[in-house]
Amino acid sequence: MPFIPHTPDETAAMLAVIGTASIENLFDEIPANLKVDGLPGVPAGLSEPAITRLMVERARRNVSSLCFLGAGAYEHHIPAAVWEIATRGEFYSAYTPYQAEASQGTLQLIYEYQSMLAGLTGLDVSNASLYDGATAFAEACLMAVRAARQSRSRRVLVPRFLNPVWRKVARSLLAGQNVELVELAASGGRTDLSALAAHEGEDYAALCISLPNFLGGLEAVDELTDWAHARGMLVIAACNPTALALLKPPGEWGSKGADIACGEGQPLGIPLSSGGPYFGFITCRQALVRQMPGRIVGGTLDVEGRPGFTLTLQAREQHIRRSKATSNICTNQGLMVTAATIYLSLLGSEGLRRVAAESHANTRALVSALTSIGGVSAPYSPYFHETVLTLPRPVAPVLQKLATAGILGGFDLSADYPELGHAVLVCATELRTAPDIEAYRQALANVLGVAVAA
Amino acid sequence: MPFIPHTPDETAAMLAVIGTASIENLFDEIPANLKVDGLPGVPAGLSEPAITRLMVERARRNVSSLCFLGAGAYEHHIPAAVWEIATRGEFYSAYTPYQAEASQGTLQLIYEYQSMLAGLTGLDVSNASLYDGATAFAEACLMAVRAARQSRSRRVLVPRFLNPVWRKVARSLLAGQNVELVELAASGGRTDLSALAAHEGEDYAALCISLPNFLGGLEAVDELTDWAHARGMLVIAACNPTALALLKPPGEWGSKGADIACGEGQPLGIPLSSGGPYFGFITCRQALVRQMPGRIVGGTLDVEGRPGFTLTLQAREQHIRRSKATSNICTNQGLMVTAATIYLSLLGSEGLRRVAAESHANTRALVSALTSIGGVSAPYSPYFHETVLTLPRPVAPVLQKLATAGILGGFDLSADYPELGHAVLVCATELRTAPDIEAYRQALANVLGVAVAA
Amino acid sequence: MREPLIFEQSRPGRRAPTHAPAVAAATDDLPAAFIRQTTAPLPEVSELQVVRHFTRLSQLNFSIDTHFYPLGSCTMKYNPRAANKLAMLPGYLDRHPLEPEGHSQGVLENLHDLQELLKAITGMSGVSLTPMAGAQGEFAGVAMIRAYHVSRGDTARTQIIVPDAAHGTNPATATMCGCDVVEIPTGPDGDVDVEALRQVVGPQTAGIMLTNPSTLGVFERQIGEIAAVVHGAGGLLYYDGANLNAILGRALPAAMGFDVVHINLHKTFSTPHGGGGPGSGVVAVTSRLEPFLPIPIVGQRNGGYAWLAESDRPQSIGRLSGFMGNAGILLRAYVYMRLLGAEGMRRVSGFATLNANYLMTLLAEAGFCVAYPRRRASHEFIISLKDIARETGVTAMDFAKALLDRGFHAPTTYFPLLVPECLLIEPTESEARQELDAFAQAMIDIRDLAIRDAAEVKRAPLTTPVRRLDDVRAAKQLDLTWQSRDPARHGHT
Amino acid sequence: MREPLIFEQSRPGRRAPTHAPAVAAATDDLPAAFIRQTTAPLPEVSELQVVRHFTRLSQLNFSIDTHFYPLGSCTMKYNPRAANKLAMLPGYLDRHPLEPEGHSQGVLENLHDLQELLKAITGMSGVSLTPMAGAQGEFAGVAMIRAYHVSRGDTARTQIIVPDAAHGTNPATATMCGCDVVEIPTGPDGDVDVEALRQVVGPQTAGIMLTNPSTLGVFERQIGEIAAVVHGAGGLLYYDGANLNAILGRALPAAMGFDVVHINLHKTFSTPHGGGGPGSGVVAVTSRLEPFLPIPIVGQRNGGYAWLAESDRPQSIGRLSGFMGNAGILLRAYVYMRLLGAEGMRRVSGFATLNANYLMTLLAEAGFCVAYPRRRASHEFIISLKDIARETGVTAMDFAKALLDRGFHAPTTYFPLLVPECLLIEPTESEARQELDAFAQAMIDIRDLAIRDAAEVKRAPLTTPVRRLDDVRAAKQLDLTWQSRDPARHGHT
Ligand SMILES: Cc1ncc(COP(=O)(O)O)c(C=O)c1O
Ligand SMILES: Cc1ncc(COP(=O)(O)O)c(C=O)c1O
Repeated sequence: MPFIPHTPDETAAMLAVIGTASIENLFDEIPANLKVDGLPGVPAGLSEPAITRLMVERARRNVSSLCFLGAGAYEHHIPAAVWEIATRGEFYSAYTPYQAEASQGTLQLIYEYQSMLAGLTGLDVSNASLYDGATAFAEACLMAVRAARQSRSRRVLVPRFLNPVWRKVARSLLAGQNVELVELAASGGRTDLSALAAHEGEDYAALCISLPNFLGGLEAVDELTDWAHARGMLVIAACNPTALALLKPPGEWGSKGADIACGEGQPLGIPLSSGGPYFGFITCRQALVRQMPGRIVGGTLDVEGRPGFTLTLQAREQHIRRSKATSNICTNQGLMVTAATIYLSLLGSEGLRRVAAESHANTRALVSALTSIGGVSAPYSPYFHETVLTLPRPVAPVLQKLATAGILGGFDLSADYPELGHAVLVCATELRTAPDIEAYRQALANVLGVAVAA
Repeated sequence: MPFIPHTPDETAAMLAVIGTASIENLFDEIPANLKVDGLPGVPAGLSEPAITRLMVERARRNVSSLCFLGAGAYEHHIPAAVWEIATRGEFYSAYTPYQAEASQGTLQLIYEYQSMLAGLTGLDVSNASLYDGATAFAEACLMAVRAARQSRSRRVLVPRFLNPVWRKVARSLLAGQNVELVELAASGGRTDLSALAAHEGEDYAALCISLPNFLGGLEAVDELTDWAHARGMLVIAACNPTALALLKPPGEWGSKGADIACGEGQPLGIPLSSGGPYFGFITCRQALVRQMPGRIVGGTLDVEGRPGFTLTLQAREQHIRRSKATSNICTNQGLMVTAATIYLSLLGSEGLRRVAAESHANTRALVSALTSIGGVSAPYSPYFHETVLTLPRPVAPVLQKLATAGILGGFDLSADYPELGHAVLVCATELRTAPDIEAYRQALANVLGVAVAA
Repeated sequence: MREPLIFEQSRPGRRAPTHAPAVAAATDDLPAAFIRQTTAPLPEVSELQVVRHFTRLSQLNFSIDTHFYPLGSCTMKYNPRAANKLAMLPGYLDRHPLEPEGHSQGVLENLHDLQELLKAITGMSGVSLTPMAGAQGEFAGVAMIRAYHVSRGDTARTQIIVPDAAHGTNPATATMCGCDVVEIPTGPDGDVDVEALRQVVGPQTAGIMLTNPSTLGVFERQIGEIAAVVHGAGGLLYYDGANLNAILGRALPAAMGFDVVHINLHKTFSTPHGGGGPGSGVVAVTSRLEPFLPIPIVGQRNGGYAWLAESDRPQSIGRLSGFMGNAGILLRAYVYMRLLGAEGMRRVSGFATLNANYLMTLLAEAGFCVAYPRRRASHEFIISLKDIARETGVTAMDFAKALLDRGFHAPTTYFPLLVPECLLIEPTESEARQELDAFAQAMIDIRDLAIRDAAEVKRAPLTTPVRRLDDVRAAKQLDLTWQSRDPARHGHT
Repeated sequence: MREPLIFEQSRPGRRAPTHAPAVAAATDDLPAAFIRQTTAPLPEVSELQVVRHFTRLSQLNFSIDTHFYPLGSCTMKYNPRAANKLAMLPGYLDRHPLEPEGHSQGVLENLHDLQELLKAITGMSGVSLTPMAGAQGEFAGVAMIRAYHVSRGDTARTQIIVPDAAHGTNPATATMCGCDVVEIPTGPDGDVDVEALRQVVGPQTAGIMLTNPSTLGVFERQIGEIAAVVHGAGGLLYYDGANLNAILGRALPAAMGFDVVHINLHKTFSTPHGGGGPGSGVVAVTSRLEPFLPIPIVGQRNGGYAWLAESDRPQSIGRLSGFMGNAGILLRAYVYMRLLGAEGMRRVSGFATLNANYLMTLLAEAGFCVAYPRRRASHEFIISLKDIARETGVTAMDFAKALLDRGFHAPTTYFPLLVPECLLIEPTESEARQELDAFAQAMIDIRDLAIRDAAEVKRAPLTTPVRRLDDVRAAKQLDLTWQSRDPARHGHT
């Protein structure tokens, strides 16, 4: 009887206390016509050894390749201590810290997390997480629409090279509230400043700026921020958090800084994990904090005057405000935040800078290795740790052949951005070595049928 | 600077407090001619990602086979909870519980372990572990020689089918103290009772009885125990702890029960782990407790009368008794005991019985599958969960071919027991399935060149 | 002893890189305008300091692994360690979500199996695993309901009906989906007021969101009638599966008349709560909503498993996550479901219900006021401390804090909102009778102490790392991040 | 709250097997006389109860991961989590020790590399990894010394010389090896009394066992002379490597004249102490002892790595373990050594020594009596509380307990035996200056309190799960196992 401690004697004694003869009787309020006797579609239970065997066998059926793919999820080294600590039962099996006095561990950790993310983005406050980067972006748009005092519009300007899946997710999430994303045209791998003119005089709640953008490109953050602010828009920064160890943080963009920053937290110690769980982060200027979605932890004092932490500003949330809440989010991605906080503590600012710099250096090395192959070129710069290569032929079959050779060669951009031609998005994090890069070069040359030096 | 927290400023300030200019100076008492500048044979340090890569690559170079090999180490299922809890920092990174008040977790756990092992073996008391089964056996011999009141001999009678490596280890460890192992002859896969006559009238400190013996065979434990006791010898039981869930425990052997039990704790939740760490257990009758080697935990009360635990009977040990100690053991196998205690708690007596019964049933199935192959026979019974097969040809090349087919086919007995012929020791724990057994049967038939039904 | 903030333990230079390539050289291709000039204010601490700090912090928490945690509506049952271990096998963990399908057959098969299991336990015909928590499942459900109506040209259906006892995510979700919320009252025995429902349905009705058993801990007996009323008015029924633990293997939401259900895998299927998440709010639907399911979905194609995406599901409400929801949580739930099997699932609901009714009986017999005394408890039940509060001034919150001192996490307090001074108590099936007896005794002890010495109860908690915290101060004097410039600001000295 | 024994939480029938094959049928081939009639008295508890019990128990411990742990002679430095994780990769963990060599090249290569690293740091020419703790390494060493003499026909050499400050395992080991122990005194500055040594050496001398730096926390400056005296008399020198952390990468035992050395990998190389073990006491020897090394050893053969066993090493003292020592511990040490590298190793000894000298200076300046004030501390040092004890009655043990209340594990107390009321303090290199400052302050606070109110210090500890335990009762009224028949016997009611 997995996970149920009752002995037959205990069950009998408990039923006697209740005053009924069987467990079945306890379900006597369910109308008879609704009751089922069993679950025909569910197989019999497995023992732990049997499920272990099954899961191990299926894990073996997954093939893992040498990864040069990013496109929103990045293979960074995760120090062993991160998950050995994050999966401690006291973090792993606790609920949202509703009883603050019995949850100071989680609460202090979230407070530290909020401080780190606010610091990384150069803004004042952070929440305790959202589901992932894509939903964080959508929530940022909703927040901006609520917060934009100078605008009555429900439209947000987004760059063409914002992560295309995030844009899809945002469309799913924003449709109900009629919030609309309007695309800003691009050229040369980034937002085209001259295209701004076309939006002059229109009312937008916010402008989103992505750094790096989906192509790895560095947008003209200062110019864009100032342009938007000058027109009464808020500025939403969508950032890779690793990049912010090296790149100018949203809070310092332009003359006043971005108003909201959001992004995918996965690079901060979260395993790639076949797709999730990751976490979304969102930070903002102090003035916007009451529009923030999700949990927020604050410091306070106890009755003896000792410092402690508690969930705060709950009047924004669904359990208090119900249909008027800033968001419907309740459960967030707490354990991922635990891991990220440990990760950031282990690395420190210096360590995170190093990861960013090494990843960037490796991607540069990759670019120079692959563009040494005839017909391969890297059209866009500057970029950060991920960029576009154009190939002499359609990308999909090339990636497929590389996969057979054990190389995950990048993200095929042709469906989302046909205007880029045979374009593939590549990335080499700090985990890629010179031999790895050389292996890619050889394999690509092979696939393209070009001879290169060994 | 891995694992060293000092900033340059702190180092300088600390040196100033000490009143010296450099760390080098702190070594000024080492004669100059003894000092070295560096360690030429040691390569430069690796980053965590680099050592991860190295260890993962080398782990891949190990091949793991379908295991039908026991011979003293058994592949049982280990519930996931065992090691997730055992590696918690508070267990993992604590020292021997010298400061009892700051070590009640470890102490209570050891007390529970002692209770479990005493219960499993049917004896009164247990220590907190020895290094492994082999050294536990050697310590049991030393203990018996010290404790045997009616004997002045330093000789212990051991059955021919006691684990041959244990006998080797015991010889290494006992040689210095001139304790001698005298072999009892065997026939039919177990100790030959009629061979006892040859030892009649000789003085031995103890008789060792192994259950099951190295061949998996069940010795005549009652007759042997009574024979030895009648002649003033102590009885040392050498047991597989899993077997004791099903088989009569040493404390109930013969009319008075064995005096000391020892064995290899690995089957109790310890991974095979390429050879270790495992742990040795030793239990005994209450009267012998002052001859016990190693740590022992006892219950007591604190100044407020609350129950608590502490190391006790330390006057037996090296740190108090020095050259007169019962053993030189200091560090034992604490973390393995932690795992074993969690394992035994998760299984309970019913669960351990099931593991034993399923392992035995699988070995019976294996025997019947393999002896369906012409020329293969199973000469000895009764056995428990491991037994001997005789093959029509020398064993070593057969095992080698099986290994190529991914099957670890058993232990070649011909070097240790040439009288058994082409004999291989096989075992199928609860983890082996019917398809596994069939795979072995097909592979063996193949290797032997015998046709069998698919 | 207070555990200092990790920032307070920081010293610049502690983690000075030894083997780092020059960062400057690595980034000499980046224009200066893009370079960060300030150091990110992350702590500089040693690995030991990090391990020690977070290990100590963890010990300040109550959790299932350390305490009985009868938090109503949250299903704080044992989280099997095997599920964690198996979901973290490198073969699942170390793979990019965009690995080609041919390289992903193992994980896809697990997810596909999970979809099938979820169909079996709900009676539904289609499943999407992508929602990342209950609230996102609700979003998916209401968005599908809306899309369904719109696809039929019925654009006027914008009202979502919710009972007053509903969880806050229900109305909040309706708003997120652009719907208006219509609240209906609960009758005296905890059932929805069907008459009131009849009054509000109409051509503007998109649907109704129900939890069954409801958040009041009782089974909604008139569910058949409710379904008839709503369906009759052209609306659809949404099942908030947060309480599925109560009826697992005993009744199917589809048979009750629901069109869409979300399941909190982090409740019924025992994936960890992780101090706030991640969870999973998978959705299952009847065939008429299938075309609208969020993507990706795992299907079969060319003899293998494949992702079904935009081109396969043109009417889908779209994507809700960057990749594949909380995949690792899905794997944990799958392991747990396979461990249980069909019989184990029925045992879950059976013993969860046994435990709730037993504990309710103990408390009722001890004189506590059960909210719905004429009803069976489902897997949870409510007591109201209104009388005690009136007589002694000791409130539900005081009971909650006093329980902490006795080694129990508190039940859910002040939810649902309609029962005054309430505790919503959910023991779950994985707790032993001894634990329930001890909890009941603690409740009695606190009540007796309240009568004898109310002030003493109001002092609780006394044994926790901090005592009662000033929530008003927290919300007024906002202190949301550590400010290196002024470490004394928050009393962190 | 006391955590009940796991047995007290047991209820027969809790874990009744659901899918078990009939045990009787499975064992119907076994004669009845062999069958156990009594149930083994193991607890019957749920998985949650087990997890909760042992999680709670763990929280009752002090450990490196939670507390500063300056236990002298034990080198309680940070145990890197990477070492644990990498040693537990399935490719190492899930393999039978008797897998053929061809299937074991990965693990063999690691062990071979480790042997080479150990040669490099000791200056020795042969290594065996099999000893499972320091004491077993000592056994191997003394047994090799004996075997060496005997192999030369010199059977009379049966005396082992140890300084009075030696660790208890040294004389105990000599006895295990059938040798007699001759103790020599320590001079006033902590060095061995070389004159006394000269008196005792002779044709009966097998060898001497030394720790350098000694257990007194000072470097043995006359080691050259000692080696000359012992070697001159025909004896060999044994190096107890428990204190190797102090000189790692700064001096080689071989160069000091030692013939054999054991190293506690669980000290210098940071493998976990696990609440008492497992450890590893690898041995390294000069060439003349190589033939006697315990087996197995990893060698190279036919282009691969191979086990060297009896036939390769006919003069070996034999096997000391059933398979390959504590292989998993060896892997952890290997990972740590590779993380450090040559420079990291020197930094280890440098900062361990810096921390010890700094803390010694702080305490000396605060007025504590340092045992060897004219000496440099090695990686550890001794203070004597004799004066305070005389003046206030507060002993070293009282200080130890009072430190627990202040969040520090106590240093080693009353060892070495020759310094009265001593604390042997080893901070290790992995502790930050702030930790040392806080520890020194705690010592000062306790001392001040002892002067003001000795009784208050003697009440300590007050904050631990139990207060001072009655050791005499423990040894007199032996309570070594739980007796189901009489649960009240030990106060466990
Ligand atoms: C009844 C009910 N509905 C919905 C939810 C929301 O689920 P989640 O927190 O996973 O978003 C909860 C959980 O708190 C709940 O209890
Ligand atoms: C100086 C010294 N020698 C020998 C030993 C014995 O080592 P082990 O405990 O590993 O057997 C120790 C450890 O306690 C020690 O400190």
